[in-house]
Amino acid sequence: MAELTRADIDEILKLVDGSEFDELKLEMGDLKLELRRRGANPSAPVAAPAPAPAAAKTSEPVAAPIAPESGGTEVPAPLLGTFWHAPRPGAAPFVKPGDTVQADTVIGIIEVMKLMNSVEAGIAGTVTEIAAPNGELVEHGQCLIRVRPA
Amino acid sequence: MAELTRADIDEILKLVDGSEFDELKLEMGDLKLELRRRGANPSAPVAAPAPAPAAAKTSEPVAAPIAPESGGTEVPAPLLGTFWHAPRPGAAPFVKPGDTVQADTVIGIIEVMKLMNSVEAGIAGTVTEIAAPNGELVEHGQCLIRVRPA
Amino acid sequence: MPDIKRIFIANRGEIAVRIIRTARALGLETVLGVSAADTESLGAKLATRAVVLGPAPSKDSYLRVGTVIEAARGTGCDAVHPGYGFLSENRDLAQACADEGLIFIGPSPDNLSAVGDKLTARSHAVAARVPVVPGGTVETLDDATVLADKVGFPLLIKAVAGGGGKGMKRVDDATSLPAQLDMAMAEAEAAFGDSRVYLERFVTVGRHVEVQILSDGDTILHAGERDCSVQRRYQKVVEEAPAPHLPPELRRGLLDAAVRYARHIGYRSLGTVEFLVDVERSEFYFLEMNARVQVEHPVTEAITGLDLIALQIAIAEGKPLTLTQDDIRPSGHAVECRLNAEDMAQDFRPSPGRVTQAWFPALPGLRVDTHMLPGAMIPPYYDSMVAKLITWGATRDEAIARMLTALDVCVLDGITTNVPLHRAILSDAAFRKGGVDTTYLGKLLAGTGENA
Amino acid sequence: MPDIKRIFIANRGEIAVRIIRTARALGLETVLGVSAADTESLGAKLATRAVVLGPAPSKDSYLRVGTVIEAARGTGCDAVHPGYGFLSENRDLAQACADEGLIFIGPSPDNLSAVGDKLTARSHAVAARVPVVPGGTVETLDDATVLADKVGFPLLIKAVAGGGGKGMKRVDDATSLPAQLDMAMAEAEAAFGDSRVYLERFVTVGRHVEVQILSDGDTILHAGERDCSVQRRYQKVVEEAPAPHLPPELRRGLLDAAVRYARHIGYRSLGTVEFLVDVERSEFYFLEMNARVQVEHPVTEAITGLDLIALQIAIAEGKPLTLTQDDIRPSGHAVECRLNAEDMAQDFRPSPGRVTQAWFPALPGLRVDTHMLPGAMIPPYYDSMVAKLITWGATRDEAIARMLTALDVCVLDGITTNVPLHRAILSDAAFRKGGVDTTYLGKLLAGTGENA
Repeated sequence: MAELTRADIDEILKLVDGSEFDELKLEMGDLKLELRRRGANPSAPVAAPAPAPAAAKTSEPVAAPIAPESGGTEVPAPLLGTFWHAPRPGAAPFVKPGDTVQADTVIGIIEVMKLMNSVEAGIAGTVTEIAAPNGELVEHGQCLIRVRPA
Repeated sequence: MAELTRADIDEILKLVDGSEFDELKLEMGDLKLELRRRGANPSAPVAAPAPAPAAAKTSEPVAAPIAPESGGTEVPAPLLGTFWHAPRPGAAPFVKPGDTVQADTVIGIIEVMKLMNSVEAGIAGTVTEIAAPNGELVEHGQCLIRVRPA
Repeated sequence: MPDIKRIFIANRGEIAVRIIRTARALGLETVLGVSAADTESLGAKLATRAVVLGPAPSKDSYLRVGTVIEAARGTGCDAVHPGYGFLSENRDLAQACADEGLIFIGPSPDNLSAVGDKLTARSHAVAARVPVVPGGTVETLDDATVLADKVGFPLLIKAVAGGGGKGMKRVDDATSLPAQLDMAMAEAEAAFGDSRVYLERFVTVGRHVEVQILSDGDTILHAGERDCSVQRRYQKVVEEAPAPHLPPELRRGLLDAAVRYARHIGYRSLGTVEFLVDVERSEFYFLEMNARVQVEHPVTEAITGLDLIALQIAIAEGKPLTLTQDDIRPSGHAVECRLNAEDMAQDFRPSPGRVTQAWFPALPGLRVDTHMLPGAMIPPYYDSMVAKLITWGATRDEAIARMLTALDVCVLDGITTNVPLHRAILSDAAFRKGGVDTTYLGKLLAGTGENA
Repeated sequence: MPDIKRIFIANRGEIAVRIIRTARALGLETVLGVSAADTESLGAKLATRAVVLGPAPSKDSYLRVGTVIEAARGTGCDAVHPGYGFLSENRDLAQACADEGLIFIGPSPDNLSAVGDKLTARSHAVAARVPVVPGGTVETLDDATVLADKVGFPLLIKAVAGGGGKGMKRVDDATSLPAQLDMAMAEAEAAFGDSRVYLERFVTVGRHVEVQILSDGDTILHAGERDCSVQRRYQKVVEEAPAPHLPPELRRGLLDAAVRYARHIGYRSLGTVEFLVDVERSEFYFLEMNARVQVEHPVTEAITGLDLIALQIAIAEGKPLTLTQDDIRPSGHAVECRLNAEDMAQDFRPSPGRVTQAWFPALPGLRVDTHMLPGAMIPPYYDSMVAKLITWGATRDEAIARMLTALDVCVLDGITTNVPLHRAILSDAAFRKGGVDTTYLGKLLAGTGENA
């Protein structure tokens, strides 16, 4: 099965950005990519009556690709478990919004059956949001925090 | 199963961008690609009543949305029945490729239970192809002939 | 007649899929004629081929006899199955098939004429000594008194020249007969210039019970009865077989009468004779004969093990029935719930739309006839029935319990359905007792049911 | 133990959907743990909630005990159903559930230990007086001659210290015993420095017959036997219940032995005791016990009317069985065909991909357990089984005929499946006669079947 890399997606983003399109949907095998230009109306569900034409705001720059509404790249949970913001109860959290992180900065811990797995940011930038609550289950791939790339 | 590479997608994007199309939907095996030009209306709902097909009366040039590969606009069968190219066996056909037609030019007959229904082109232009064979069943909406609009 | 090889199906929805199921089992090809709104339907995908008859409205597609014939011939079909509704009892289609050398999978044009008109059908019943609702024309009070004595009270007085219930009067006892008769005759005279009136027995507590008939023209068999008394505005909602608590002699009478009727008109195909059962008098009256497969045929299949569509096809091919009446041994009990895309909260308004999830898993004793799949579109042009759930049980209680489980387990999302109505009926004490009459569902909905 | 309210399902595919079906019928919530490749699966859509355990490979998702426990606790589940395969017989999962206060819907860790290891399981059989394949260790020709007399010919000689068939010799008669024994002992000495060998009866014609056990720890019942002799490379392909042409006293012996075995190890849950039936000697030997629900459990459900998953859940809740052995009265015959996404023409290579059409309509006596719907993706990471068709009939012939119809009628497009293999088996005279042995399918595929 063909696999698109992150770099490919960046490339596609740039290309679409320079084009006149408002929306892109791409599915390849179990990969699914949907892009919608900021301000563009989401496309209507197939059976819905046609909505009014999208009030395209023309030349605005494209926001970050995934979850643009929060203004940051998602750092996904590398495994399922309980997410901890701090190394131990009562301690200061590893990171908070506004903090600068490097790719190897530890941003939290995921506990699986008493085993503590530290999670690194994987990207350099500024933390915009702590998305997953402290002490609760996170699924594999779930967004933990969001980072605006440096 | 057909596989699109990234380069293919780039190519398609460029191609479509330079074209007059507002929307592109592509499905190949498990790959699905949808593009919609900024400001364009999403396509009509699937189950909506069929739009009045051939009776494009006004002066707006009809785009060639369907079957552009054949170089002509489809003239669809207004009803199901047996399609006849000529008024009677042995007679000259109503139209042949290269002929010029007006919207009210009769292009063939559809017979339903001995009732002969004449079919008009509905569009002015040059006949590029007789798509439906003589004396065979055509379904409602099936392409009868193709016309390059004048 | 030669064996059928390719059937043209002039229908849509679940019954098209149902016919395709048996055709595939018999190794027959199918061509489905669809409207432009149904090109993506399950039936269109399952049939060997689908052809577009015309635009979405039925009158421009499913109801066009000429188009159906043209499509059947043009696709090389040798037979036409009309399903139910649409053209299924249309004499012109049957006749056109005969004229064009196509096998009509249904009765002859003559059979259709015999049962197509209410009055003709009734006169055949009288001739076949099948009971009809007692009544007659009267011109004087003396006539009326004599007849009322035979008919009994309550009774209805209708203008002979009238129709549509105009000037209809209910008379509950002999005392009020003279005054009501006077009034009715005066009204009839004023309204129609014809004072003659018709007296008819009024059935206070009636059940809808119908008998499944199978006939090859010589051998005429019944496959037991069905009870379809749970109706809303004359639309059947829940059906079952056998009819609960039917006195044995009444059942025997019904079954015999249905066979007698079919024999009298020389019926040859699958058909159903419908009766009104007068519960208080323990009598029954002929209503009509349906010369086609019924929506509710699966409850009969569930208790008899027959494939009624396969038998209907075999009869149409001219094959004699190889069954005898003794071979048909109903066992257990079956219930059918018609799932409609309609919104009970909005006065049962149809709720067309796109189905997001449809899951009908294997449950013991459950059969589901449906054209629903995830992504299926329910167009607004046609009947709102989206699925039939049929459960079988060794007892009626078991069949009902299984249906309640099925309603909980199955999933049909994206549209509003009448599943809550079915839960309410199946949980209601009066229904569970069995033998409700045709006013039952109206009362339940109005909140005046036994258990409301 | 308290009643279960929310079950964590640690599995995928059709069995996840099967468990959800019964959970919905019981009014229980479900949480399905899925890999990243299964987030769009039918089970993920039907469960009350789905959580992603990890990436597609099983070892990173479905096989992680800690992750499953964490996910079950984090989603508020009170029980874990392990299905079959994956972690279903994993002692660590059962133990972790016990430690974390989760109900494991399966047997105790001790039960799993008792049957998890082949040698331990066999020693329990011997202790419970359940027959095992006759044999023993010999050190001299005299020993061997005495033992061979008891074991009979043909027999196998294996090195005690060996394994994996190394140095295995088949001996067909007493004459060749001395020479073969000499050779085997010399080889064993040379290979392992230990000349001791093991003599074991060689079963020329063997059938795989297994017994369904239900136990609440006190009441131990069987739900009849299943015949799973139609195998390809030790993978079951077609199963049925009951086992055809099994001599009554042999069947009784099997059923009793299975119950005896379960009682001996104090088994409590659903389980299956597998036997090898030596057709020529009309004897049977213990093979192993599976401490979980089997893929082929529906054939038992079809002939008994039981819901084995519901019983398994009730036992796990600590409820005593309300059934007695007399309440379980198998009737008729059931056959199961495992439909796999595999290409017979390419040596049964798995053929993952996207399903374009999936239609399994209601047919008399047919049950389909599947997670297939139009658009379903079959990922390449897991088992290739996509559906189980189960047919019931009053007789074995009827069940087989119904299966052949089902194979013709049902539609599963977009992927290559082993449907042609099932047609071939069900149409084959030897299979239809009934009672084939475990070499049957290999011979059929090699074209040396009775009818090839």
